[in-house]
Amino acid sequence: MHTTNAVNGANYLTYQGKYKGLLGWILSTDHKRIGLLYLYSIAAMFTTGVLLGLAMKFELLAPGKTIMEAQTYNATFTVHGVIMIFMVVVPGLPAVFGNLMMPIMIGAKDVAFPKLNLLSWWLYVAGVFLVLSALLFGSGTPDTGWTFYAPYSFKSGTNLLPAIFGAFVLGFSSILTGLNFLVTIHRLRCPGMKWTKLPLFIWTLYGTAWIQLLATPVIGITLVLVALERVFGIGIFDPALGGDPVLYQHLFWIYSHPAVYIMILPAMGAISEIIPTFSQKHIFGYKAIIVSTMAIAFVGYLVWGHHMFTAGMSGTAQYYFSLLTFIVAIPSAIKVFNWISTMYKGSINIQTPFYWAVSFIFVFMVGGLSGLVLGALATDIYVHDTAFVVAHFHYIVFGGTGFAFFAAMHYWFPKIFGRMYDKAWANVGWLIFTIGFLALYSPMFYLGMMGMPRRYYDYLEEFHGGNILSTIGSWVLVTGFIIIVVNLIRSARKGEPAEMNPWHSKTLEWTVTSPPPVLNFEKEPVLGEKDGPYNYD
Amino acid sequence: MYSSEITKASNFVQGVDTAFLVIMGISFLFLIGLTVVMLVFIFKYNKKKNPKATQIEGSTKLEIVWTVVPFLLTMLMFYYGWAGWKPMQRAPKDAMEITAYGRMWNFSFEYENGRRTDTLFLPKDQPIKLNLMAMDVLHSLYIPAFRVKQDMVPGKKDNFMWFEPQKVGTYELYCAEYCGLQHSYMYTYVEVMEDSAFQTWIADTTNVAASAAEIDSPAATGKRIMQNIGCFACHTLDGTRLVGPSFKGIWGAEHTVETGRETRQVTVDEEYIRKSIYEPNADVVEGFNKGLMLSYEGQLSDDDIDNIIEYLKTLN
Amino acid sequence: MAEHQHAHVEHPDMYDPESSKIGMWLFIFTELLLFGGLFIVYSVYRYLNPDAFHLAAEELNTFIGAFNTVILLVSSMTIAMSTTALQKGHKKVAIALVVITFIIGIGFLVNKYFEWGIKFSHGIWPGSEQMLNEMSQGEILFFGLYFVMTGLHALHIIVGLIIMVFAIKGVSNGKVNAKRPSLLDNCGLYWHLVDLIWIFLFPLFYLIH
Amino acid sequence: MSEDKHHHIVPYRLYVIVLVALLALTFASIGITSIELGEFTVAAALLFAVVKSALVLTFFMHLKYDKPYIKLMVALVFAIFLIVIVMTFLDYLYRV
Ligand code: HEA
Ligand code: HEA
Ligand code: HEC
Ligand code: CUA
Ligand SMILES: [Cu+2]
Repeated sequence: MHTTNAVNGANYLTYQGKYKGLLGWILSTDHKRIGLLYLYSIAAMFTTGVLLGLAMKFELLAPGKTIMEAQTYNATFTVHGVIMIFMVVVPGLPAVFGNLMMPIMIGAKDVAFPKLNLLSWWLYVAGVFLVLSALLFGSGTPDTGWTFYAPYSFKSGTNLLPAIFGAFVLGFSSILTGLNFLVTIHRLRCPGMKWTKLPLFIWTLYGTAWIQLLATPVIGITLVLVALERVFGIGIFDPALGGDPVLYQHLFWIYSHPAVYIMILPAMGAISEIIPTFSQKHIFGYKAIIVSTMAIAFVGYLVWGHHMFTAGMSGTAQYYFSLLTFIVAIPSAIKVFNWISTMYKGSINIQTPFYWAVSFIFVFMVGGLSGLVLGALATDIYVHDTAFVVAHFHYIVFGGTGFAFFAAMHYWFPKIFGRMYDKAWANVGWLIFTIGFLALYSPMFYLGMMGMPRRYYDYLEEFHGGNILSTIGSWVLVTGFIIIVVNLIRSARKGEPAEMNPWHSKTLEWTVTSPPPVLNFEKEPVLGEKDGPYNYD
Repeated sequence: MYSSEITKASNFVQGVDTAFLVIMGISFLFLIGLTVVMLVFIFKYNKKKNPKATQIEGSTKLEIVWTVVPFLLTMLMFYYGWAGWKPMQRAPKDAMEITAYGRMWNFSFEYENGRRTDTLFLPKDQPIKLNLMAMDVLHSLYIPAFRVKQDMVPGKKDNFMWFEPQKVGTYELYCAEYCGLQHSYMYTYVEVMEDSAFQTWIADTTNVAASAAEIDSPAATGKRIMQNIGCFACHTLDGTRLVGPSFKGIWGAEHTVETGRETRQVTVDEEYIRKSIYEPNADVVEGFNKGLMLSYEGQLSDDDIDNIIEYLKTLN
Repeated sequence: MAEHQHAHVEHPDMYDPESSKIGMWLFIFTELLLFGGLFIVYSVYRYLNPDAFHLAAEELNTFIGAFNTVILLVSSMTIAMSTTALQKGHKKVAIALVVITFIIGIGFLVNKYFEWGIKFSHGIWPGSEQMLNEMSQGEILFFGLYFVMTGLHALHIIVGLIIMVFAIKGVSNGKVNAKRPSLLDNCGLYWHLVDLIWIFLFPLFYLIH
Repeated sequence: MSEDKHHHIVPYRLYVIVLVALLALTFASIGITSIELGEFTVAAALLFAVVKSALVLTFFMHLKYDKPYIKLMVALVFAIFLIVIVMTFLDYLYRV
C-alpha cells in the first residue's frame, strides 16, 4: 500500500486511502482503524452477551420456569460465557486500546506487521461467525458451559463443532495480536524510549502478549482433540476408551488460568495510566509495578490446578497449587498499594475516568480477595462450583476488566474521536452502573455460601431472596449501561471538539493531535533524559 | 457460612469455617482499610485543596513492607485452608462404606448389605466413606451442611469422600458439576439418624430394589425400581418430552427407530424393552439422541426388568 | 499540522530483518507449545499405561521411522545451507538446495502415506472396529496419539513445503536476496521446527519398546 | 536499535559436521533403546533427543549467532514448558 496522494485534513478517521468508504476501514492496515474495528465488533458481541446475561437473571428471578426451558438456560450460559471470555474480555483491552494507542505511546508509526494485524481482526470476525453459526444451524445451541468439560462435551447432542472451531480461530487471532505487539515493543520504540521509560500500559501489554503467545496454543490443541474425539472417537479423553477426563481439565486450565491474567493485566495497565494522570503525580513505585506485572504473567502459569481442587487430583498437587495461588495474589496486592500511594499528596482532578479507576480498585479488591477464599483448600472445597465462584469472577472479570475498559474508554475517548463527551451524564451513568453492579453480584457471594451450585436453571425456595435482589440489580446496571453508551455514541458524533491533552498527561499519545494523524507523528519523537511517561512537575 | 452455629453437621465444619473466618477477616480488614485510605486521599489531596502535587517516585522500604506483610498473611490463610482440608484426605479404617452412583440425573446409594436408595441415610457419629462412581459424565457430590464436595469421575478408581455426620436432621445433597439438561434437578437429601434408628432401617430389607420380596404387585415393584434407579429423570409418564421419549402409552405402540444406519419400525414388546434397557444405543428412537441413555446391564436383573415391563404395561 | 500530511497513507515500507526473525521465533514458540500440549497428554498416558504403550510401540516399524528421521535431518541441513548460499550470493545454489529440501519433504510425506496405509490395512485407524474390539485401552490411546501427533506433524510439513514454494519464487525473482534474506531465513527456521518436533516424536513412538 | 546488520555467514562445512553428529546420535539412540534398559530406556531416548535438538537449535537455527535476548526467550519457553509438565505430574505421580 504505497499511495502517495496528499491527504487533506487527514487524521486517521477521515483520510482516504486506497479504498473508499467501508472498504477503507475493513481493509485498512492502520493500527488505529483496526483498533476501532475491534471496538465496534467487541461492543456488538458484548451487547449480545449482556442480553444473554439479563435473560439468565430473569429466569432466576423465581424458582421453577420463569421465561425459558432448562435446555435454553444451559445454552444461554454457555454462549454467554464463550462470548464474554473469548470474544470480549480476552481480546478486549489489548485489541482495542492496545491497537489504538500502543504504537503512539511508544512513538512508532504503526505496529511491526500491519497486515498481520488486519488479519487478526479478520480472524476474530471469522471466529465470531463460526461460533454464532452454532446457534443458528445444526442440532441445537451448545450446552456444555464455556469450559467444554469432557466427557459431557462428546455426549452432548448439540452442535458443538462450529463453536469449538470458532474458539480455535479466536485463539489464533489472539496469538497473532500478541506476536505483533511483542515485536512492536521490542523493535519500534522511538529513540530514548528505554525499557525503563515505557508507559506501564505498554508493559502490561508486553506481559499479556507473552501469555497470549504461550498459553493459547495449549487450548488450541485441546479443542482440536475434543473435535477429533467427537468426529472419530479417538478416545483421548473418553473414559470409556481409557482416557482421563481430569487430564482434559488440566489442559483446559493450563490455558484458561493464564487467560484470566490476559484479561486483567492490560486493565491494570490502563489504571496505572489513569491514576497518575489525574493525580498529576509520578506513579508510585514504577519499577515495582513492572516487576509485579511480569511476576503475575509468569506465576500465572503455575496455578491452574486451583480450578480442580475437587476434580480428583492428588493431594500433593492440590497442596502446591493452593500454595502458588496465594503467591500470585501478592503482585496484585503490590499494585493496589502502589496505586493508592500514587494518590498521596497528589493534586487530584476528579473526572469520569478517575471515578471508574477508583471503583475499579474497589471491585478488584473484592473480587481478588474472594479469590483468596477460593484459593484456600478447605474453603474452595466448600464453595467450588457455587454462586460464590460466579460472584468472584464477575467481580474480577466484569468488575475488574469491565470497569477498566470503561475507565480507558472515558480516558482515551477525546483522543480517539477528537471530541469530548458530556461529563455530567457520564458520571450519572457511572453511579447507576456501579450501584447496579454491587446489587447484582454481591448477593451471589451469599448464595454461594449458602450452598447454591452454579449453572442451576432452577433452585430451591431458600435461595429466592438473594436471587430477587440480584435480578433487580441487573436491571439497575443495564440502565446505567444504556446511559453510558448513549452518551458515548452521541458524543463521538456531536461532542465538543476536544483539546490535544485535556487531562494534562505526559505520555506520548497526548502530544499528537486529536484524533491522531495517519502515521501518528509528523516527526519521529525523541525522548530526552528528563522526559518520561510520568514526569509531572 | 451456612449458619454454622446451628448446624455443626459434620466433623469438617469446624475446620472449614475457621479457614473461612480467618480469610474473610483479613480480607475485610484490607478491603475496608484500603478503601478508607483511598477515600481520604481523594478528599484531602483534591485539586481544590492541594493545587500542587508533590512528586514522589516511590519507596523501596514500603515496597518491601507491602510485599512481606501480604506474603505472611497469605501463608497464614494457606495454612488454615490446608489444616481444614487435610483431614478430608484419608478416611478412617473403620468407616462404613457406601457406594454412591451418579448418573444423568440422579444419585443412588448402595449399602454394604446390597440395599439401594435414592436418599442417603446415615447413622450419626459414625465415619462414613462414600465411594464415588459416575456412570456417564462428570457429576459432583456436594453436601453443603457437611462442607464436602468431590467430583464423580467416570472411569476413575478409588475415588471417595468421607465425613462423620454429627447432627440428626435432613440436609440437601446437590450435584455441583454441570452434567447436562437436568443438572439443576440432580439433588436429593441426606437423612442423618440416631445410630439405633439407622440399624433398624438398614436391617429392613423389604424395600431393596433388587430383591425378590414380592409384597407388592410386580407393577408396583417395577415402578419403585424405576424411581430408585432414576428413569424418570429422562422419561415422563404424562406424554411430555424430556431427554428420552415419554412412557405414556408405550406398550404395544409402533415406534420408528434407527438401527445402525437404517430406519425401521418396531412394535414395543418385551424383547424391545429389554433391549432398550440393556443396549439402549442399538435402537435409537427417532428424534432422540444416541449416547444419553446408558446400558443398565449388571444393575438391573432380568427380574427387575420383568417388573418394569409389568409397570410399563399399566401406562396405556 | 495534519494539513500537510503527504507521506504514505497507512504504513510505510518497513523492512527490518530482526523484526521478521523474532516474529518467526515467536511463532515457533506457539507451535512448540501446540505440540507441547500433545506431549503432556502423551507423557501422562504413557505413565498411566506403560505396558500397553510398550506393546503398541512394537507395532510401529522402526526402520521407516529411522529412515524418515535421517532424511528429515538431511533436509534440515540442505535448507540451512541454502541461507549460506544466498548470503554468499550463489543464487542458483540456494535455489537448488531449497528444491532438494522440498523433494526430501515430499519423500517424507510419501513414506508417511505408506506407513499410515499399512496401519489402515491392518484395520488400525482412529475409532476403527478393530481397535475398539481387540485393543486394550492403553493401546487405543497410543494409536490415537500416534495418529494425532504424526498427523499434525505431517500437516506442518505441508505448510513448510508451501512456504518453500514462496521462498523459491522469491529467490529466483530476486526479491529475496543477500540483503533481504528474511523469507528464506524464516522458511528455514520453520523447517527446523518441523525437524525439532520429529526429533522428539521419533523416539517416543518408534523407539521405546 | 538499528545497527544489527552483522550477518554471520555459516560455512557449509559446519553444517555437514552437525549433520554427521545428528545422524550418529540418531543411530546411537536406536542402538541404545534396543538394549533392554528397563526404566532407563525412556530417559536414554529422551536424552539423545535433547542433545539432538540442542544441536539443531544452536547451529541450524543460528541461535549461536543470535543476540542474547533471543537465546533467553528460547530458554524461557522451554523452561515454562518443563515447569508445566512437572506441575501436571504433581498430580499423576502422587495419585493414590
Ligand atoms: C480477570 C480475571 C480473573 C482474575 C484476575 C482472577 C484472580 C484470582 N483468582 Fe479467579 N477466576 C476467574 C477470573 C479471574 N480470577 C474466573 C473467570 C474463574 C471461574 C472460571 C470458571 O470456573 O468458569 C475464576 C475462578 C477462580 C478459582 C476457582 C474456583 C473454583 O472453581 O472453585 C480460584 C481458586 O483459587 C480463583 C482464585 C483467584 C485468585 C487467588 C486470584 C488473584 O489473582 C487475586 C489477586 C488480588 C487480590 C488479592 C486483591 C488485591 C489485593 C489487596 C486488596 C491487598 C491485600 C491482599 C492480601 C493480604 C493478599 N479464581
Ligand atoms: C466478561 C465477562 C462477563 C460479563 C461482562 C458478564 C456479564 C453478566 N453476567 Fe456472566 N458469566 C461469565 C462472564 C461474564 N458475564 C462467564 C465466563 C460465566 C460462566 C459461564 C459458564 O458457567 O460456562 C458467566 C455466568 C453467568 C451466570 C451464571 C450462570 C449459572 O451458573 O447458572 C449468570 C447468572 O445470572 C451471569 C449473569 C451475568 C449478567 C446479568 C451480566 C451482564 O448482563 C451484566 C451487564 C453488563 C453491563 C451492562 C456492562 C459491563 C461492561 C463491560 C464488561 C466492559 C464493556 C466492553 C465493551 C463495551 C467493549 N453470568
Ligand atoms: C440420561 C437419560 C435417560 C435415563 C436415565 C434413562 N433413559 Fe431411557 N431413553 C433415553 C433416551 C435419550 C432414549 C431415546 C434414545 C434411545 O432409544 O436410545 C431412551 C429410550 C428408552 C426406551 C425406548 C423408548 C421408546 O419409546 O421406544 C425405553 C424402554 C427406555 N428408555 C427405558 C428406560 C428405563 C427403564 C430407564 C431406567 C432404568 C431409563 N430408560 C433411563 C434416556 C434415558
Ligand atoms: Cu450431575 Cu450435575
Ligand atoms: Cu484461575
